[in-house]
Amino acid sequence: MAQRLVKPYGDTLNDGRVQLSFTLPVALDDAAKEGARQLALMMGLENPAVAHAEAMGPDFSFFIVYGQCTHQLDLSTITVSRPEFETLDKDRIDRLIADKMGRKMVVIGACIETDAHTVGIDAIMNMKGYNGHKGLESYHHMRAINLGAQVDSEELVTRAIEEQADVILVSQVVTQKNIHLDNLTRLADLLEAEGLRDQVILIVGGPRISHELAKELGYDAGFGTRTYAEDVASFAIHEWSKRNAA
Amino acid sequence: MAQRLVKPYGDTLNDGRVQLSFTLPVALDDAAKEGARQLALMMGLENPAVAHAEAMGPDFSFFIVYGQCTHQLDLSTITVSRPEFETLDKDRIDRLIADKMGRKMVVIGACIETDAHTVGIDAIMNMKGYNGHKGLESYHHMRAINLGAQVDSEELVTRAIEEQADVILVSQVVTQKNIHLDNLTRLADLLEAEGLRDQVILIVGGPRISHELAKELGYDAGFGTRTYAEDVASFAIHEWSKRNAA
Amino acid sequence: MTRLHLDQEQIDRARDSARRIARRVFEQTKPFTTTTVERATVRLLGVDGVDENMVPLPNRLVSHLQEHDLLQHGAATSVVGAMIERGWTAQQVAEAVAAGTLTIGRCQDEQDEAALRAATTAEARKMCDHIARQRAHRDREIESVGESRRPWLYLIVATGNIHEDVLQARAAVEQGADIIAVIRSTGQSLLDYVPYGATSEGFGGTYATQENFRLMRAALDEAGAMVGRYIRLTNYCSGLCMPEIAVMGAIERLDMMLNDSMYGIIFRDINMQRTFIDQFFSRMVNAYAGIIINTGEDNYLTTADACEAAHTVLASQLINEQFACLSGLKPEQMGLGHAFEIDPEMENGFLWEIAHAQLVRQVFPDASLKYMPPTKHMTGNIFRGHVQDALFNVVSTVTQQDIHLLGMMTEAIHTPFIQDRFLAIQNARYVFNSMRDLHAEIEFKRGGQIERRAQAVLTETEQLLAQIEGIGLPAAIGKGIFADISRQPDGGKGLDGVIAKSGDYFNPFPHLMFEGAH
Amino acid sequence: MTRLHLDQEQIDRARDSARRIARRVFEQTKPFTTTTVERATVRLLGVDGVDENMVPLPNRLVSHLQEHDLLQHGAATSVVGAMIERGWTAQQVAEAVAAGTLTIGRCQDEQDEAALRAATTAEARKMCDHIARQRAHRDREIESVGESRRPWLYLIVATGNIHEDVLQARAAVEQGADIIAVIRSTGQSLLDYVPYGATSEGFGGTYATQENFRLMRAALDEAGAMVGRYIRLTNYCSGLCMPEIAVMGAIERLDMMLNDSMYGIIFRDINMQRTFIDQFFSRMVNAYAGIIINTGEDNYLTTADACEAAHTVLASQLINEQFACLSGLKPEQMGLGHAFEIDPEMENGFLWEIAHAQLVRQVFPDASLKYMPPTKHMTGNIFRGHVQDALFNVVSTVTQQDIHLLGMMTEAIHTPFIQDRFLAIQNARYVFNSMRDLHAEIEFKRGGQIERRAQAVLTETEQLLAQIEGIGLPAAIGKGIFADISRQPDGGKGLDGVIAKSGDYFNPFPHLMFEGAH
Ligand code: B12
Ligand code: B12
Ligand SMILES: Cc1ncc(COP(=O)(O)O)c(C=O)c1O
Ligand SMILES: Cc1ncc(COP(=O)(O)O)c(C=O)c1O
Repeated sequence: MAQRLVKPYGDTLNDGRVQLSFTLPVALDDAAKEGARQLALMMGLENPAVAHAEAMGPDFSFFIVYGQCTHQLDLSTITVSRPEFETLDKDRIDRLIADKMGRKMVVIGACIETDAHTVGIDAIMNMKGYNGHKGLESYHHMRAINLGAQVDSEELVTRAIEEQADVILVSQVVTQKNIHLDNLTRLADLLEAEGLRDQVILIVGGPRISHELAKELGYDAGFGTRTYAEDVASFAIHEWSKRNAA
Repeated sequence: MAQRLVKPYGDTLNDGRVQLSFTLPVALDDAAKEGARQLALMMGLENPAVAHAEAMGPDFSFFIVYGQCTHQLDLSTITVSRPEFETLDKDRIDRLIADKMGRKMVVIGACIETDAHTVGIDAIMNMKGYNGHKGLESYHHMRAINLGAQVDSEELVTRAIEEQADVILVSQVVTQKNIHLDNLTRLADLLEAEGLRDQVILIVGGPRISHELAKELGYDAGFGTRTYAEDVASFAIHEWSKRNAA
Repeated sequence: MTRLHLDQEQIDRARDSARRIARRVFEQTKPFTTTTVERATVRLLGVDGVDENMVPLPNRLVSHLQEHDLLQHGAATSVVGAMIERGWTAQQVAEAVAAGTLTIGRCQDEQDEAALRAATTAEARKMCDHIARQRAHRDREIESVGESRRPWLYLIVATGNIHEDVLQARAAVEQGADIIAVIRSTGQSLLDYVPYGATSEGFGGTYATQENFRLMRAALDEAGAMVGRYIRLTNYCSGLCMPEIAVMGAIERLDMMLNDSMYGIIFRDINMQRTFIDQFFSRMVNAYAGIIINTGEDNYLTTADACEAAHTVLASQLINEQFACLSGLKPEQMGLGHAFEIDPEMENGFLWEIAHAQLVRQVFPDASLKYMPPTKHMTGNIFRGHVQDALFNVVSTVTQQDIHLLGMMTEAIHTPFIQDRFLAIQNARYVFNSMRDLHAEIEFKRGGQIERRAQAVLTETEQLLAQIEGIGLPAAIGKGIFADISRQPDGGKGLDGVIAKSGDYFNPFPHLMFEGAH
Repeated sequence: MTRLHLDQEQIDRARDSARRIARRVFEQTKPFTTTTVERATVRLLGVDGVDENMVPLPNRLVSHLQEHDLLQHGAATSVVGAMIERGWTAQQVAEAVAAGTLTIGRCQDEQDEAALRAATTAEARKMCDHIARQRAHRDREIESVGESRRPWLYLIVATGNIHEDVLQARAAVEQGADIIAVIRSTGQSLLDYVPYGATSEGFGGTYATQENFRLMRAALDEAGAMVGRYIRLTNYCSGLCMPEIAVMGAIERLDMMLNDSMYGIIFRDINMQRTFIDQFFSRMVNAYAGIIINTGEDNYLTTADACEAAHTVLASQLINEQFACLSGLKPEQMGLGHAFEIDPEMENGFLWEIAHAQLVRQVFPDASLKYMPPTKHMTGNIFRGHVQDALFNVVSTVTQQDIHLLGMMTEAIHTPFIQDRFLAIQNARYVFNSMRDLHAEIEFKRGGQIERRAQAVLTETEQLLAQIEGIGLPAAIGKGIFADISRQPDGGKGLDGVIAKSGDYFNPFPHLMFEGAH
């Protein structure tokens, strides 16, 4: 495949212009300013210029730097992993479920552990949906059970067993100190332990979630911002069909 | 001297947080997004996250990235070159000139070549001054001649000879395509050619001028933003005394 | 002066509904106390500390009383009884109970009971005096050190580590903050005890502990003295330990508390009976300590739409105001919350924000309004976000808000970095200074879009309150009227901590802290 | 509606002073022409191209006439005479002159002279018809493709390379620009000739050449068709070749021209007699071509203080307006310039910006006001700068400006990057949309600070104009009344290009382009 070399662009091809801002935990003086410049050099920025340097109290200084990035990308070498499936519309999904499963698909979702950010999972599951995209509750051939905020992994698993869930949806929004990684791993391990992992389609979502990350954590798919119910539903039935084809 | 290791600071010491923004001259798609992330990696940012990606028409995309800088500075190793002199107040400068020179110091200034940004040089030279710091014109023991905008280097040199200038002040504000470097080199060479270089104190200033740069270009000093007349005057008389001490 | 023409009688009618709504809830809660109210009570008597498993002694002590079927009489008399019996301090009693070396019994005799109540009241008065001194101290400080003009700049720190928080708070003060809020660790609100000591790991915030309060208070007093402004300290008087946190804050001279009569119910699924009882006691303590409470209506707009739900904000504020009155809070102690959360894509959205903010200003002329920045519609585009925050700043100064939470351009990304805060302050100060007197210079067109919008919201509010009054607040919450979230009277966490008072239940503090004690 | 109470009679008095000031200058310039006016004239007759040394043929031709002492009669007749003599086109005549194969002489005979003038006028009419067709074409385009509502978003491109400029202009249009200005290379204004062909290296901007005009025009027509808005193209009709650039712009259907009666004198030290003559001819061409001119009062505030010098801006606008009338420009073709340049640190600075902008709006109700963003007080702090630009956007929509230059957060750092422009548009569109009808919703307090400020500036303006009328405009400029910069009548560049007309001087274009020809 042909190379596609690109560099950042300011006002001329390959001028490499980038903008940078950061704080240094030191008082502002000429040395700190020069330090900010050298930091940009270390990052591989040519002719860095400290456009702004300002003291933030006696112990911190703020810098805005512009420079010319020497690094170059080859876009042709970049591969992005995304769940392979095509997003269908509500009706087609409903029909597919009817055909393939011959029963309602059971989807159970929650915002697990300490996370109380339900708007995201609600946007996917609740009748109302999001930006005019109706939620899973509105699908005739789905049973969507939304457990809401701060649900312990244990509880989620228990309910999943009770309801014989086909799909588990987990939302993680708070990522401070990577708490979401701990939470998600915890849930995955629990499912393993219960010998349930292979029986459910395990999906995670949130503004900082990528499919890549989800895979690493042993989930079947990950969805980020601007996801809609039909995306998740399409993936779910696609994945189910794949598994139950064999 | 003891090491002073510092890293950028977000909300915890050494977390290395920096903010980045840049444009890539390609259409926005997942590959471009991933490319933006990898570019940050190349710069030495750990766990880079593309916080924002937006299409700017079909041919360009804009990115905002946060990441954790792995590079570390040792501030103790940083040396900043600055013109060594202490800034005195107007009266002390006037008295110094009277004592040391026994005559008025002649200062001639201009915004050379195509540059028409006179506000800076005016701020230094004109009576009115800047931010309440009176300009060189107001010094009793100085003859300040401000030639203003877009003065050819030749003309400046001729006038300098006529007026028997002790100091030449040059302002360069436009730096596009490094035009200021060409202009400043041109002037320096001209003075050399005229055998005048050692007889005058040659000073350059402008928002993008550093003392370091000035030195490289063969100037005696360079001044950047927030310079006032007294800084320049103090340096000038200090330098003059040094030269005429021997 | 910017004023909208509103129907004062309509405002009065809405307020009267709210008064009756709150009163009815209050009457229903009177026969009950809660474990955390009793723990707060023993804290007020001087019990603190933890056992070897880090379980707080107030929890050990109150559980002990519960096991021995004493709690329904009120913890205070039992504890003071034991104190007198042995000549111990409340702390010693608690330690003995925790050590298992003491089992508290109940005094039977009628007239002892009267004496015991007197003694209990005397004991209780000690802490009341301390809190009164703290309050007086605050007033003196503000007198001598001074304070900024409003809107006050309110900044949060949320590193999770109190020592890091202190560093950042200091920097924030130097940068211009008037109020520092230490954001609380995710999920603390669901703990049925208050962690102990200085803490260095929390998620999305730092644990609210009495030691953390003390450390931050000291740092802010110091920083405030340096910059010549009294710096107000804020924390979260919410969750399952609302009353205890109120007590800790009162003791350590916090100045503000996020303290809402319904937030926990709606956003943390805490049982509503529990919350209504706890919020009364905690607000009584806040009132006595001279603390300004902050209510949480702004949160409604994070789940509901800012235009469709505008009237639910005003209705809730009126209810919060009436609950506050029942606890003895003065108008200037009421930091009623609202927010700038209209979709930035909406044509004339700015006009509507003005209408909403000005409406609230005029309905609560004496309250210390808390105005929250855009959050829900903030995106990863920090540059656009910085402009959204600028327009928020404009509305705040034009409509003369009091407590101004600074908007962070990185709202959609992370808890604030030090530079985010710095730039946010710069943004607000520039706007406030450049528009200093604008509020006095412009008038809104009579019968214009802004005025009509405000009147419409007021009308919807009156109707909503009438509806709530009809079915009662619990049922209304059950219908998901606020924030589109529905909660049931017997649902949610903490119901097990609700205890029916026995006929002889006694608690000295309402009488001491609140004249109008019911 | 936002309206300030101003004394209309005071406005009329100021305008009358300005009329007399302009008329007096005009009378003094009548007896003169300039080399560039004559070069513009031969360009209008169809002369273009350069010789082997890249010297433009119009320069070669006009120098030739000057050498042979013919220029004072007007270049047109001599050239057309030669054309008739040989049956050549003007271009062929110019080429022959450049090649040295032709020496132009002068026809003596009286009546030939009359016939020659007739023939010259006939020749001249051809280009006038072309320009008229271009103008009609523009009107049709706007009809069919449509245009945005005001304030129009005005963006600059300044890469120095026309091909890069085209790329960036396209992107800018896709991002929402309504007007594209190709910033001119530093110092072109001091060249006494117009460079030729497509150019790829300029400093701080791109050379203004007819080919560059053509390339950008084509690109914008295409882009405009795609986005469904007619995109206006702007360049700089200023400097030593003002009239020639006007001609080039008219031929290539530019829509706007920076074209000021005094900018060159003050900021480029171009001789004032030269400038006054050139600006008349160039404005006449602009008027005929239906081009909107942009004046440069905003520049005053880059050297003078925005508060102290506010009245000099209004005075200069009134003078520019009167010069424009003398050249036949209609009010809607007058893009009078002003700017948002008050120090952001100033308390209530925003109120003053409103006062200044609203004052200009009301003094020139029909003009297409050009409102410039903050530049001088922009710093390397791009975040703060982005907020300064946001407040500028607010003032622009509240006071209903017409031509809105977008403020760049990187103003203090570099000529705009593509992302700077993108974010600037986003900023303006958000503010405009969110405040769409605000201008109709608020009123300024009668007798308030804003109104009083506007009245004060108006009064100072009237006084200043009276003073200028007393001493005459040249003397006033000599005193450094505008931008604190002083210029003398015989100083500055280009005086050598000023030529006294002989009694029989003839130029066909004033008669053709401007009915009210003097
Ligand atoms: C609303 C909100 C709240 C509300 C939540 C109300 C509720 N019931 O959800 C309230 C006020 C309660 C709140 C509280 C807190 N919040 Co909050 N909050 C936000 C805010 C403003 C918006 C989040 C939101 O609703 N986005 C809209 C939804 C639709 O977007 P989304 O979540 O990304 O969901 C979409 C996709 O991600 C995806 N998706 C999401 N989940 C799932 C799941 C599946 C299975 C799938 C397929 C897809 C999917 O689909 C959705 C639709 O497209 C953000 C800031 C911001 N602007 O993002 C901060 C934010 C998320 N909160 C934050 C914090 C720290 C808190 C607190 C911890 C602060 C504190 N200590 O008080 C508390 C505690 C809450 C808790 N215990 O978790 C931080 C998180 C920082 C971080 N990265 O760790 C943020 C970023 C703000 C900040 N900058 O500090 N918060
Ligand atoms: C005012 C201004 C103008 C005015 C100038 C009026 C005048 N008579 O000076 C006008 C409108 C004419 C103008 C025109 C142009 N400008 Co201009 N202009 C500016 C602006 C807004 C402010 C500059 C200023 O006055 N700063 C205030 C002074 C006091 O600060 P200062 O110059 O830094 O000076 C201080 C120090 O640097 C130092 N100093 C400066 N000189 C010297 C000399 C000595 C000896 C010493 C000791 C110290 C010293 O002391 C001073 C006081 O502390 C800047 C943007 C900005 N905000 O910086 C753009 C800016 C400088 N202009 C710019 C450009 C490109 C132009 C044009 C070329 C654009 C065009 N093609 O039309 C033209 C052409 C001008 C030309 N031929 O040079 C660019 C330069 C980009 C670059 N880095 O190359 C800028 C940065 C704007 C931008 N982002 O595009 N401009
Ligand atoms: C009134 C109120 N209480 C409490 C909180 C914090 O709640 P928690 O500590 O449960 O996260 C908020 C958060 O915004 C609030 O607005
Ligand atoms: C009216 C006017 N003419 C011309 C220019 C540009 O001048 P020059 O091309 O000489 O740089 C400007 C720059 O701002 C201007 O405002």
